[in-house]
Amino acid sequence: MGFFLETLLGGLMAGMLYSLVALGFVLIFKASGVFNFAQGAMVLFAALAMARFSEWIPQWLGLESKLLGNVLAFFIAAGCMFILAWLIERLVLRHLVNQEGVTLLMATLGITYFLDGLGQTIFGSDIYPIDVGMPKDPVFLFENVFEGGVLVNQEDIIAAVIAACLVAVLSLFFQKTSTGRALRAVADDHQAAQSIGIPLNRIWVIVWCVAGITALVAGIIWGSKLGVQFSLTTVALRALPVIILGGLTSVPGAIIGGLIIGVGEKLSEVYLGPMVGGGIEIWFAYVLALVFLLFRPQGLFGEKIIDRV
Amino acid sequence: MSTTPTIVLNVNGIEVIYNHVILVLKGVSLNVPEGKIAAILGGNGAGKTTTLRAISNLLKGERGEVTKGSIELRGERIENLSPADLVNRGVVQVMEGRHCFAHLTIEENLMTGSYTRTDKAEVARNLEKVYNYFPRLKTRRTSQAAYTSGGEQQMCAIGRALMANPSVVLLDEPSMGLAPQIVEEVFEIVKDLNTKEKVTFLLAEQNTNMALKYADYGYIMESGRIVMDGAASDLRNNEDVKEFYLGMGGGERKSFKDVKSYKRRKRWLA
Amino acid sequence: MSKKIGDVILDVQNISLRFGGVKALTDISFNVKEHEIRAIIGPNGAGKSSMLNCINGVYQPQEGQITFRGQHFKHMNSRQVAEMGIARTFQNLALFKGMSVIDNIMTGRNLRMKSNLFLQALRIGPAQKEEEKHREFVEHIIDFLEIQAFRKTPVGQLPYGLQKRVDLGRALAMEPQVLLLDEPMAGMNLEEKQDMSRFILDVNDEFGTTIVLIEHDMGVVMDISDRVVVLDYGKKIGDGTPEEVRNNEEVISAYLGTSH
Amino acid sequence: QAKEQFFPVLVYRTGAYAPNGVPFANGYVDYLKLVNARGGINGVKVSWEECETGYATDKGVECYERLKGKGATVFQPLSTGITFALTEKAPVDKIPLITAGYGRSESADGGVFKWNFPLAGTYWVAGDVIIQDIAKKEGGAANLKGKHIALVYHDSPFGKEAIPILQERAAMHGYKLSLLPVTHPGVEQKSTWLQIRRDRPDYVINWGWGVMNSTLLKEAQATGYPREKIYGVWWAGAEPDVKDVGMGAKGYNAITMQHGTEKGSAVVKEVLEKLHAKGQGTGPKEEVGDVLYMRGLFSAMFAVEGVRQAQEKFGKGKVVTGEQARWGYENLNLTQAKLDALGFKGVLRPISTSCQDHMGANWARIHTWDGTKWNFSSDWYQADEQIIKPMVKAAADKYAAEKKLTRRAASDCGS
Amino acid sequence: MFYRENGQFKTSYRADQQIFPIAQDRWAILALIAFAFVGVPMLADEYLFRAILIPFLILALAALGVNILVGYCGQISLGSGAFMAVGAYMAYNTYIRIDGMPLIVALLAGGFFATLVGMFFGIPSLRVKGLYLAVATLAAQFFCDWAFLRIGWFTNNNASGSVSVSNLQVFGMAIDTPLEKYLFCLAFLVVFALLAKNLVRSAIGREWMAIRDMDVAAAVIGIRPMYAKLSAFAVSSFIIGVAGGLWGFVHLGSWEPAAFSIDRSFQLLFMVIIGGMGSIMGSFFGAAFIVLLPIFIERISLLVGLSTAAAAHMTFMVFGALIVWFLIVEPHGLAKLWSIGKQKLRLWPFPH
Ligand SMILES: Nc1ncnc2c1ncn2[C@@H]1O[C@H](COP(=O)(O)OP(=O)(O)OP(=O)(O)O)[C@@H](O)[C@H]1O
Ligand SMILES: Nc1ncnc2c1ncn2[C@@H]1O[C@H](COP(=O)(O)OP(=O)(O)OP(=O)(O)O)[C@@H](O)[C@H]1O
Ligand SMILES: [Mg+2]
Ligand SMILES: [Mg+2]
Repeated sequence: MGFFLETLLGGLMAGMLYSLVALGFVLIFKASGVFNFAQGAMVLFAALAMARFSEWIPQWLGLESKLLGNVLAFFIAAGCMFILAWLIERLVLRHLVNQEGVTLLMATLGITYFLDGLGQTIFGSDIYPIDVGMPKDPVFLFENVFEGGVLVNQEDIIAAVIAACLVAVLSLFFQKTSTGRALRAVADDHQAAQSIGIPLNRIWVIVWCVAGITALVAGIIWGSKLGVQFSLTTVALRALPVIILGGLTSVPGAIIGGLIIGVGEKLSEVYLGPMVGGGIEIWFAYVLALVFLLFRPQGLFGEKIIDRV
Repeated sequence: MSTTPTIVLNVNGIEVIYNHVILVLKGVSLNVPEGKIAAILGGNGAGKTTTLRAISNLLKGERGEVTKGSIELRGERIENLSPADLVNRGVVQVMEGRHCFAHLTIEENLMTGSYTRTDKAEVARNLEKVYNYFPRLKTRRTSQAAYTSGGEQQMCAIGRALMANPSVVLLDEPSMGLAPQIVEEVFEIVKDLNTKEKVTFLLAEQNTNMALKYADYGYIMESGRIVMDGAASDLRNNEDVKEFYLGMGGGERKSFKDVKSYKRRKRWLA
Repeated sequence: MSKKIGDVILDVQNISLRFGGVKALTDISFNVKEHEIRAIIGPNGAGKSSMLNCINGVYQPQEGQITFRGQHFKHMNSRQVAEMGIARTFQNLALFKGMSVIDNIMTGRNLRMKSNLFLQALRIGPAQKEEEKHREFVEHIIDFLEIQAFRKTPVGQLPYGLQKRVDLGRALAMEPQVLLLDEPMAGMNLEEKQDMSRFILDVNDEFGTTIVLIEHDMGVVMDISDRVVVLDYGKKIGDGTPEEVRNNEEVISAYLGTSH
Repeated sequence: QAKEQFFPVLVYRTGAYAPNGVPFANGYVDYLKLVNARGGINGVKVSWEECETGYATDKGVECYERLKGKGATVFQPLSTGITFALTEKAPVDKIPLITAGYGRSESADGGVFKWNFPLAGTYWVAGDVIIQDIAKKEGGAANLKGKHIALVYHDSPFGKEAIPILQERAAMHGYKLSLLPVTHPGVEQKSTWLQIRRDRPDYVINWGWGVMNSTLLKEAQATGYPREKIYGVWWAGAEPDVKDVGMGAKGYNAITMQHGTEKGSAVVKEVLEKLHAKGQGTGPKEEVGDVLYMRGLFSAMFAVEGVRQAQEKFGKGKVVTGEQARWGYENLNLTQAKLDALGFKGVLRPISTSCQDHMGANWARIHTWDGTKWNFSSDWYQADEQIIKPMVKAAADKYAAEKKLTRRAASDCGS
Repeated sequence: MFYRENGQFKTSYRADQQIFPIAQDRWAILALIAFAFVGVPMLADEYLFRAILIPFLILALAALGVNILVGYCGQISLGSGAFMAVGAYMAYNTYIRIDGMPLIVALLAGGFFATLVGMFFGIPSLRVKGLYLAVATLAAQFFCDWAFLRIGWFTNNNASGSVSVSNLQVFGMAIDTPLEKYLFCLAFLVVFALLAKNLVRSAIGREWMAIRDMDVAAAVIGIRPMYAKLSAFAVSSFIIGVAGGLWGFVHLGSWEPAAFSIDRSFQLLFMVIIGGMGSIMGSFFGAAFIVLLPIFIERISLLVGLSTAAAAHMTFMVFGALIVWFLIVEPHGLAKLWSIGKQKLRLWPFPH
């Protein structure tokens, strides 16, 4: 029982982290109809920037304070993400207005390659730590109830809280503001949105920038857990079942989807895995998402797929 | 009206090529005077839509480009402005084929039209005005645009453009798919806005009858060229126009039943 | 008019269709006789397109049934409908944008093509012959609709009016007994409408195809149709010859206005 | 122009495995530079060209094809996947493969794998020695009975290589072995560690590569599993694996391929002096002598020494072909004296190969991370030939049967 | 001037239905094929064969398969790598488990099993669409990766989970040298390209395209979405499966599941989109682009004196940038660019 609870908790925490990455996908898709495969690369790029600047800045400025170094690095990394967003709009999206989804998707794959190369060129391809003072050691709850207690990581809890806040803010933004409405309009029809004066260019910069900062937050959390290294891009693959399960267009869906996937894959790996030799969690997550899709093709909270003649 | 009105829109000899190879407009020039209604008429594929797209700068998304000529709005060259800039300058296009935002409700669709405006109260008033023009929209305000009928979507598209409080409206086939009395209403609305709020209109229309009835000036287009232009009243009385576009050759309206099995083709261009 | 109108071929009985709270159709009944041109008119959002969608199985009405050639159906299934010989065109152009005109129209023949995947892959013998045979038929339609010049153009690049013609061609290629046309003349000028009318009349005359037509141009409707159904807010408010409908008070106030 | 002995160098300096690929490549190239600085192989200068594989098999094959045309002496793919693919190609092209410490364990059997040289150790050696050390800690192999060992492995042929030997030993000693695969690249280990939390195995063996290793240690820390009870394979026991975990990895053990961090060794001093001091070194100076750097360094040394050996037979001071070099690798005889002369005193033990034995040595030690550096924590171990030999032979025979190969005749050995 | 269809009148529909209705095209393609079979063998060296031409041919074949599904039927799939893997592993099992199994039959059997798996994973496409489907197909990818690693039967219980084949023979002739391998793959490619072309210009091809362009309308004219989609999955995964078999048997000789990882799926999708969706020719362009370009960029970067790492990073960046650039220039891929080029040529020297 204690172990079940622990697995459940572990799943929820992992799920929250997936959600954070999924959020970036959803934001961009919702606001521009682009399925941004570069999200993983953006997480890596942002995390690399954060890791390296937090190392370099104290060196350059001769700072003693780690906190100050981290804060400065955060802002510089955020600045990098802004510049990146701006460049992507300028050089890529602007020229692909009104193109089909797959074309846009491929363009983001192109961006992925580019970022992978660029990130490693500027920041190196070693493993770099991000130390924002997250507590690393475990705490044990209910030690008197279950044998061995229930283990939780403070780090995970902090991450989950941050993710939850981010989501709350972003969903409010999308549902309640006129910019949010405009973003949804853009996703539906680029041209029509242009025709009524929605400035696609500015909107895209904003959205990619927000997604970039989400990526930065995700990158910091993941990076502080795992270290920043090229493999961070693969967390994107973990987030994909989350978004299709939650629905490509739903911010809360990213969270609920994340939790379901997180819990589902941990439970499956821990309880079913040993029967078939283990290592099933990744495909199990996808199959889980797929099964949900069979009942709701638009995901749990996604906008209904419209087909009408 | 003896003083010559100022020209808002001046299109000067533009050529448009799609996909780098398909030459569609072959030197089109037209003028739209301030506060007037101008109509572009012409058959399928004549290039009406393309002309409007060229003006509102929506060609890029269709992989088309203006290769020659110039377009001026109140004396300012606008070829390099973004569509959003144009809306800020008061030029709004109602696109052919409706293009409502499928996932947004009718009301949200209309509200996106007011994206460029800041005064909330005024926007609310404007929304009421649109609902007044199209009561049908009000009853469907909460349904997603994709699930409304063709005509409702057309109304929504027109209404949405009006929400931007434009000074120049480019209307592409506003009457398409609308019931007869709605068509009339739409043209009445156009006239109304034109006279009361001095909104300038450039419309592309197939419904020549209606268009010439409400427009001040008409351009007739064929295969990418303007082949005839003149005051609407003149065009209405032109024999050729009468025959080809108004169906009144020989003074009388022919029944659609009798067109059977014979075919005429007379064109200004071979 | 020497046309002989036959028995009832399609009978729509008490159809009701709802989408959530929206009542698109309420208790609609009407019939279509063989060889006739039957128009459906009504204001925007009256439920005309929905009616066609019910007939050819895109929508499933909650109530009512449809009888086609004596067979009763509660729900139709698109494929079944197509096999029985009902074809249609669409209001919002549902062409296959990436395909050429010929290919679009050829899809209309697909139901009649029998050779299997392997023969098609090898393209030998029967498969080749079949392809040619149908191609010939399609060429007739292309000639008939006068779109020879655009044979190989992807339809997405054609102007709106021609796309409507291709849409018609695709439906014709099915050699249907009943042809459902949803606003075939929207977005056309007079001359083109005349052409279109001519096509419709020819089809009706030469192939004996029964036609159900939705159209907002009263001139066309009144001129070419034999009988007219009028819908308003999902209800039937009139049914009869053009003459009768034209003089029906309710129809005038709901739809026609005074000027017609 | 004097002809040069050409060494292709397959590297991965980018991608998921770059943190480990880079120091290895630096060491490898530095050694080749050193050889030239020392005057070549009996006067024959060496030349080399790097080709980036990104740890991807098809890229590796492309590199192989590209470089083999330039007169390649020997390939060292540093990737199990590429090794598998090249194992099929090398015999055709008559180019030997050195896979020091990786690749197929059964390729130690020179009777079947004529062109493969898993010099100085295979995975079965590594697995065997780890169990020996555990047994020692437990006070003898008999005490292993009823113990529980978990193998956390990279879910790929590389990771799975460990399974047979551990199972073999499990059958002998009666410990329970559980297998916990981790999917590439290894950043997701939460459920693995949940299982470890539940089962509380006595030991965890880490068969990882790249980022999987540091992730594993972080997860161990997060679950509070004692690092002292974790053993890594020699690809999981270098600085990049533990550096950013720091104190969190204190106590973690890893098997060494004979050497550890060897900053004090003669060869490292020579590299620093002859190359880095002149600005000709590869990579950062601080990393010279690190574990993977040393691995690269001695891998290159093997490649070179095989050529030197071949020259004995085919002509001193001449460039040898791949085929001739193969003979050299098959007849390596690196005595302690030779090794010491090359600067590997205290780093390596003697290695001598033969027609049947393409491995040449099966010694290993354990080193332990103290939070800042690796320290040796055990004596030398030798893998148990009694166990491994039959396994190698059986596996090699199976391979031969599948490929319809016949074992090399004794007469073939001399060639 | 010389590239005109003027004066070439078709007197029968058969003539008009040819794959290349324009005579110049016909000659050009025949010459190209002849060159591939005769000229290339005389010119190419071993590196070209083994590192470039053979991978190109096999990947072009796989891309062809993907194009049928993605380009013609509009079902975006990221599971192609998995179908290749199924083809390779099942061909392997057929080959070693049945004595005297001919190579070609084994490869086709691999294709057959890929078809079964492909159709199974195609079932969701009846309900799930677009990007949702794309992501869902990754389930196939990860599942197959896992299955081939975990289930011993597939690898003939090989401890390490990798398999290998050798001594390939066709009709008693050894397929050993690069040249023989090249010709073997080329023959496969030519035959499959022809068959595929036939399919896409037949009724079934039109059904696929109809489903792609507008599935509701397709249903109304009597096309069964289930049949069309599943047949596309079947044909596509058959071809991909055969390509997978070739990749394992002919190109690698020995492989592990990582050879057919998700990266391969992306790579194939790339080829199709860069090459041109819904174009057989496009698959070839795409494969050439994706196979050659990185090698080319890397070579250039090395030539200008970049270090290996810098060159690799540069390759990534330039490659990524080029992809984006091509998409901007022509979202419909190289094949479209090619046809625009031809159109211009036809008009030359009198544009418009
Ligand atoms: N995106 C495009 N790509 C290629 N050609 C196009 C494109 N859009 C339009 N065309 C071509 O340009 C010509 C003019 O088209 P346009 O849509 O401007 O005509 P139109 O006058 O608006 O016709 P309609 O009354 O049918 O709407 C047509 O021949 C059409 O085939
Ligand atoms: N799939 C659907 N979901 C929800 N509502 C629908 C759906 N289809 C149609 N409706 C609603 O049903 C009503 C009738 O629509 P329909 O398209 O049949 O109208 P119509 O008579 O064809 O009008 P128009 O002349 O404008 O095309 C409309 O109010 C429309 O919003
Ligand atoms: Mg138009
Ligand atoms: Mg309708």
